[in-house]
Amino acid sequence: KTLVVPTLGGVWEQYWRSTVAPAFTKQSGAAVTLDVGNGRVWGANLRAAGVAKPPYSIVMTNEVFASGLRKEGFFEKLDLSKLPNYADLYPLAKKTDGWGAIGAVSPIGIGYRTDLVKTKPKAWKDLWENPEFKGRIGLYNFANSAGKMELLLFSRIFGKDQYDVDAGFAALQKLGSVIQVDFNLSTGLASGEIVVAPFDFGEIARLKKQGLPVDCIIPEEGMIMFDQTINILANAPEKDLAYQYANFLLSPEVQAMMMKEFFISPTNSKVAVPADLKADVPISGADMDKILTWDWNFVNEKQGELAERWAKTVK
Amino acid sequence: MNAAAKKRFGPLLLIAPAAILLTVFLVLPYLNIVLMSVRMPGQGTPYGPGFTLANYGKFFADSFYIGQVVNTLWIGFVTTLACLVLGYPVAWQLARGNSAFRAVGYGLVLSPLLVGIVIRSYGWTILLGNNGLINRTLMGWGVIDGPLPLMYNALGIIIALVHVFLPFMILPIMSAIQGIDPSLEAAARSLGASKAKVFRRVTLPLSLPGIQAGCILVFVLSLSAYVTPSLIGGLRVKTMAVTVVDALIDTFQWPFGSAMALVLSATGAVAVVIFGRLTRMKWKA
Amino acid sequence: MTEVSIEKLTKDYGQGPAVDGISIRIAEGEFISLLGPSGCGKTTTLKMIAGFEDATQGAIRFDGRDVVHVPVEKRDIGMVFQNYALFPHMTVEGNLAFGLEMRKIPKAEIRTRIARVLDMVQLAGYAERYPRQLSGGQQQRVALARALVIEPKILLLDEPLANLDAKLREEMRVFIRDLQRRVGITTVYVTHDQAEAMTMSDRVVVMFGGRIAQIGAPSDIYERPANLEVAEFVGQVNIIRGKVGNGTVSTPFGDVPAAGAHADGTEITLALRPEAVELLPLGSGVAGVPAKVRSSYYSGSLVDYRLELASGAIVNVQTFPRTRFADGDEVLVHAPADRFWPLGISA
Amino acid sequence: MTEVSIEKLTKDYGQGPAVDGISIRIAEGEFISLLGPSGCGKTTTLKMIAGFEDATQGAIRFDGRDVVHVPVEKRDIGMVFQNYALFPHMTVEGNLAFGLEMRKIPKAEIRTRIARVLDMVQLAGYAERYPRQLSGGQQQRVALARALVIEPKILLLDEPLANLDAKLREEMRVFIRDLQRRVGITTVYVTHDQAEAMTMSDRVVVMFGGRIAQIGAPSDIYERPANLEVAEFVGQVNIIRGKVGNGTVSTPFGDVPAAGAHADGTEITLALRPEAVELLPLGSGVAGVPAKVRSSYYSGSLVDYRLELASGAIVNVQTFPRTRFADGDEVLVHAPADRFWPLGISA
Amino acid sequence: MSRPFFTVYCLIIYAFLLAPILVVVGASFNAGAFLTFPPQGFSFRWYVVFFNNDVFMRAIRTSLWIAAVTMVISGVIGTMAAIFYVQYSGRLKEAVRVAMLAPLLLPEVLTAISLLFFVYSVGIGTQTMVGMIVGHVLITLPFVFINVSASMESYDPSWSMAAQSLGAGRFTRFRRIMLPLIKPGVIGGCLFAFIISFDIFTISFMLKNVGTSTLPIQLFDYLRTNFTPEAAAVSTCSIVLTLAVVIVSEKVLGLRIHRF
Ligand SMILES: Nc1ncnc2c1ncn2[C@@H]1O[C@H](COP(=O)(O)OP(=O)(O)OP(=O)(O)O)[C@@H](O)[C@H]1O
Ligand SMILES: Nc1ncnc2c1ncn2[C@@H]1O[C@H](COP(=O)(O)OP(=O)(O)OP(=O)(O)O)[C@@H](O)[C@H]1O
Ligand SMILES: [Mg+2]
Ligand SMILES: [Mg+2]
Repeated sequence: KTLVVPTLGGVWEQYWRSTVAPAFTKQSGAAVTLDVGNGRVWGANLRAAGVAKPPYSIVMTNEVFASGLRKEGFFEKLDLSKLPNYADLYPLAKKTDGWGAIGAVSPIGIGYRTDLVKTKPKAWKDLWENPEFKGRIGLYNFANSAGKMELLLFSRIFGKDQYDVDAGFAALQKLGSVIQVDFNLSTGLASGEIVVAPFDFGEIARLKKQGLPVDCIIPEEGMIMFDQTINILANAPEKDLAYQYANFLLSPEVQAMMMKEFFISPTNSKVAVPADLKADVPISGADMDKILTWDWNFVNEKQGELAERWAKTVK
Repeated sequence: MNAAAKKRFGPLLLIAPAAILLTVFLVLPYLNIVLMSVRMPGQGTPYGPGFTLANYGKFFADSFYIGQVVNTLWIGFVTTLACLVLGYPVAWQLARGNSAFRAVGYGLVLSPLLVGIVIRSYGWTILLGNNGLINRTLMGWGVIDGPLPLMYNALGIIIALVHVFLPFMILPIMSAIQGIDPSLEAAARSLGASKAKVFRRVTLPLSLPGIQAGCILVFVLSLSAYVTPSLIGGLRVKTMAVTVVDALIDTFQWPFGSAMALVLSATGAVAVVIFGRLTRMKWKA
Repeated sequence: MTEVSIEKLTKDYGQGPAVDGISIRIAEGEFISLLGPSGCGKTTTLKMIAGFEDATQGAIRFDGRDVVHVPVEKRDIGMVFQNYALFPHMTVEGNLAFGLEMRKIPKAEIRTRIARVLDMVQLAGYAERYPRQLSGGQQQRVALARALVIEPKILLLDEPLANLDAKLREEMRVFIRDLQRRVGITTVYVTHDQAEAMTMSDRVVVMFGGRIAQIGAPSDIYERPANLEVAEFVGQVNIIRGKVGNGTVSTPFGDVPAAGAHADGTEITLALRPEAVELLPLGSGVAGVPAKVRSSYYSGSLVDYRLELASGAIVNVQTFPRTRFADGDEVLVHAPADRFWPLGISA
Repeated sequence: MTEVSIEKLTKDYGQGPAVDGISIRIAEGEFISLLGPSGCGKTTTLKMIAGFEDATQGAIRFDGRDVVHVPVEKRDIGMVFQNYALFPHMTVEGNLAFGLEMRKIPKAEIRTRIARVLDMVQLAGYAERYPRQLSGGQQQRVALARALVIEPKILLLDEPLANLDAKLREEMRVFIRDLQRRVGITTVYVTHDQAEAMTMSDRVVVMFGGRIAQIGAPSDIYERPANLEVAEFVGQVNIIRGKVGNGTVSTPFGDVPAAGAHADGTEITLALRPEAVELLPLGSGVAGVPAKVRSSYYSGSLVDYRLELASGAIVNVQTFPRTRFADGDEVLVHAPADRFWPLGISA
Repeated sequence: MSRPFFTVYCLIIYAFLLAPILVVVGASFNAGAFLTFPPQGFSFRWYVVFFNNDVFMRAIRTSLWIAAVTMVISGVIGTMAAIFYVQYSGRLKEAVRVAMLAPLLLPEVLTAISLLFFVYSVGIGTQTMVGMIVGHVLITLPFVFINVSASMESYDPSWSMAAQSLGAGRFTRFRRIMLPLIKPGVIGGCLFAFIISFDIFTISFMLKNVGTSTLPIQLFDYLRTNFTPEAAAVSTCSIVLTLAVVIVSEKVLGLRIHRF
């Protein structure tokens, strides 16, 4: 029996190939085929294949993508009996009503160049208020899930709530020119083109380890996050294996492994962050509840309109 | 097949594989897309029920999008022109220059293509960024006070596009120049034409097939380029291709994205046809 | 209007010299023909004069001035290329206008000059055609017209009439010669056709293997060829052997006065052109040597006979076909003594 | 070994017919020449026979079989192209070997055949050269050798000797003719050179403006041309006017028997070839008409005189330069009565 | 243009072509752990890392294989189409050209999406490489077509005629006469096809079969999260590899022809 396991490429695939997959094979006896991709590709593939004959059994991707696919009927409500580890998850990881389980969290705060910035930021508002940042702010674009969160976050900060996007766009307008990136803000940060930007803690930790003078803060208004939601396909070709694998990913052992490798915040409450990792994984346990979450249905439904406004506003 | 049919249809066999390939794997799949472009926009789904022309209407009614078309065409035009002006001499040198250098020159010309787009953009950032090598050097020399805006604007996009598209201009022109009988240039000189005149009146027009090929290729590629504009342009400069990609895979508006894509492609096709007409070689059969 | 002088000109393409130390002095307005077998270096010489090929050695002077560093386009030459080299992207008119435009001739005059020259080369209706739409001979005429229409100081013509029929050729010759005389163009004319070289030129240069074998007036070349090679090249020759005796040479055609002093009994060879021999019917009462017709070639205005003399020697004779003889006929041949010329002592 | 028959063949490139309804039947092993002025459709006809151009109308049959649908490469032809069309990326040897390789001739034989043919075209040392390293005439010989070496069934030669000198030309003619006879190749030979057409061909086809003016044996064409145009094209002609009286025509040369019945007093024109006229010194005792030399052209083996008769008529005469006359000399001319041929009633 | 001026002009353009690449090459020898320029010290460590990274090596093998297959298919189909276009297309010329360029005129993403739907609807899905290779062929075809047709324009049809008169059939004529004479265009087109196929991202990303991955995909994902000089080392290696291929083909095939 073979399970197709979707994974990100590069270091992720490397790690999955060398460590995660063999461990799962050892535990389950099933072979693993790694399929490199991301939410966009898996989404496209699933839609092209149709609900009835999906090429995958399990998909782990950002909640933004997952919620859309869920609505189209690709996923099933998790059969918790086959997923014992679900019970140990933090509440943040269970926010989807049992339709998905968040397997990994990368909290996003504000990353900045310690050498190029005199006054270090404390809050998101500093992006507007610190003149040092002018023209050197990096933002994810709207295509990226973090970009969508930026909009919702700013709407919340400058307006009533996440739905008050007029306020959000007004704020973006006021921000002046920013350097937008579809992915990888690190390049800009490394070359000094960008001095401040939303950054997940894991990435800042990596950059720091590579010797770049950067740091990251937890903004006063709250954090956002990259999440990895595990979903099981309703018509999965290998449903049992998929559950087995999902349970495996959520197990404390694997969560700890991923934490060490990628500095993610583990979602299984049985994993404790050791002291030597505290600096790189600053958010864990109860702190995770402070991460802001969003009504993705709102975004998915208004996607076109919001994207267009973003394009017209952010320069 | 009998002899008569063979003679008549023989040439068609040459185009048959391409025709079949394009029909089966481009035309047929795109029927879906054409259909998609007249679907209702979806609410959190790829498309809604029912059909509409509103996707096109929305595009043509909004100066934001029309402006992007103009912008895209303009960038394509400038890039093509720059590639031609920069590439022609190199093509000439590769075609006619001494042989020792040729293989190396050929390799150098191809080299921009050998570096993946992301890495290449990184290279440009190092050079052109506000904090980049050029600006730092110039500021260091005191030539300028603040950084020159070389990146995150149309200029940066054009520089990067010209760089990577130059090979597509140079190679066809090089083959065309190789096909020119040097005795034609000799004849022109015997009639009193200076080197410059020989170039303008004989070499240049006879290399037109190469110029045409190169320009069309570069122009079309510039229109559909999206990684370079988004990386080098910092998404500040809006081009059609970027917007189309956004709409299609990032924000998931398939009907509107398809409509835009089809308009973009049609624009490109029209531009190619017009260019072909303008540069038609009457002396060819 | 330019004197061209060539001194010890040599060109080596790498496989031995194609042109080997030739020197010619061409006077202003002179019409010189280069005559020689295929591959003897005619085109190469023209190309060096034009400036397309650098000489390996030697000098070219126009009016005494070395032109090594004068670019082709400043030399004011007109050239017809052996392969025409018409501009494929220009119509006939465009091809002809090119040189005139380079000389900044006003538009209106260009038009009239083109019309005139097209008339001369009999291509009046073809101005709008592209070269690929023309026949070989038509292309050649365009190439000729293109070189002539600019009325250059020096004209270099490389077999400009090779693809034309006799009638047109004749007319073109007259046209070229008239223009050349009228404008006083110094002309170097390459041809493989002796008759053409003879009729058109002031002087003929005969080349073999990259060297000059003889320079001289057309009649000199034909009648006093410098050696057998030249003689055979510019026409046909019979080689006649004879024995010296008493200051005359006895040949199968009778006695011929011996030029130069040879000891009696020396075997020497004489040359005799086929058209110098008269062919008469047997018994026509003229003093002649009997011979038998072996074979004959008819070429319209002329007949070539191969005859066998009583001695077994073979003689070629060319006559007008006024009276025809059949193979095997017995005839009389007569050759005036003054038409023989000596070639040397037989080996 | 193939009979080629052409029926009502027409080709129109779009500017009026280039070939206009010609029909020729070429027997097996026959040697036919196409003769005609530049642009008359010779090359076009060859290309249609070869199969490179589709006829606008008409049919071509090989041994009675319509070949419209037989591709060129199956027709077993050998062709010399007017522009040579040598393969620029192959050496001389490569060019010559190509056709033999297509015929799957063994390597060793290919080598000997190439060596033999290179010898024949006098390019023995040139096997390794590329076409661009050859002179014009050398290229032409390679083109000729390439077509001949395969010994095809049908040979189509488009001015294959245009760039060669007389001597080489002569040798090439013999070579072509020998091979053609030996192998029995049906041959169509395009030339602008009448003499060549006359000496080589079994029959000559004279074309004008895409149509056939006359087909016939060489001597027919020359001596009994179908009309003045043909007569003028295949040689020179003097037009002589005369008045009919008593069954004879009185001309400046004396009375000539009138062919056909004309009313007395009718003015008719006669034709006379320049080489048919004899030129004699004044007072040589032969019955002749006095004339004055106006001008003369010397072309080595021949001299052309322009004479003025007492009547003021101009006559062209061609003679061997055995005796030369200077401009202004008084001479006698004599033309045998049987050398005139009638052209028609004067307008 | 005078000679020295012309030479300098060309050198400047070569410098322009090379500039960003030199930056990358320089960065690849970085001793530091971060992709910076100017590099901090010199070392080969990232090359060692790269050669020991089986994910990259595996992806490179896949990419090379796909590029080779794509090049052959595109090379053949595109060359045939170019011959048709120049010699036989007549009044359809403009239409044929636009059709052949269509894969470039249409956005790659959209082509990828439409092909993805297509392969699933005909039941191939992404179980095999067919979809991805078809996509690569579509994208690279115009490059071959354009290059070959540019050099076809100066091909004298009388060369083919001569070959034909000597008894050469279609294929022989092509192989022995036309191909050698349009070589610069064919080689150029095939090189483009190979290099571009090696670099295609979107199509590969969408259409790759389950379980494989190409170098651009790996690089892309790698750079999302990791910014070590290893990526520069990968690029440097592919430059060196291609340059070697080009120089060898010049020696073996000759990139230029001597017609005149
Ligand atoms: N491709 C073409 N398009 C249009 N007209 C053409 C074309 N080829 C030839 N012609 C015309 O057709 C006529 C016959 O051409 P062809 O080449 O058969 O002449 P030819 O008898 O071989 O002449 P030449 O002795 O000059 O080679 C000419 O008037 C020529 O201009
Ligand atoms: N580019 C070249 N490379 C090598 N040899 C050459 C080159 N061009 C000419 N030759 C050789 O130089 C010699 C002279 O050539 P040239 O073209 O001057 O002859 P030509 O007298 O014009 O002959 P033809 O009457 O055949 O045109 C020939 O033997 C030829 O093979
Ligand atoms: Mg020559
Ligand atoms: Mg012809």
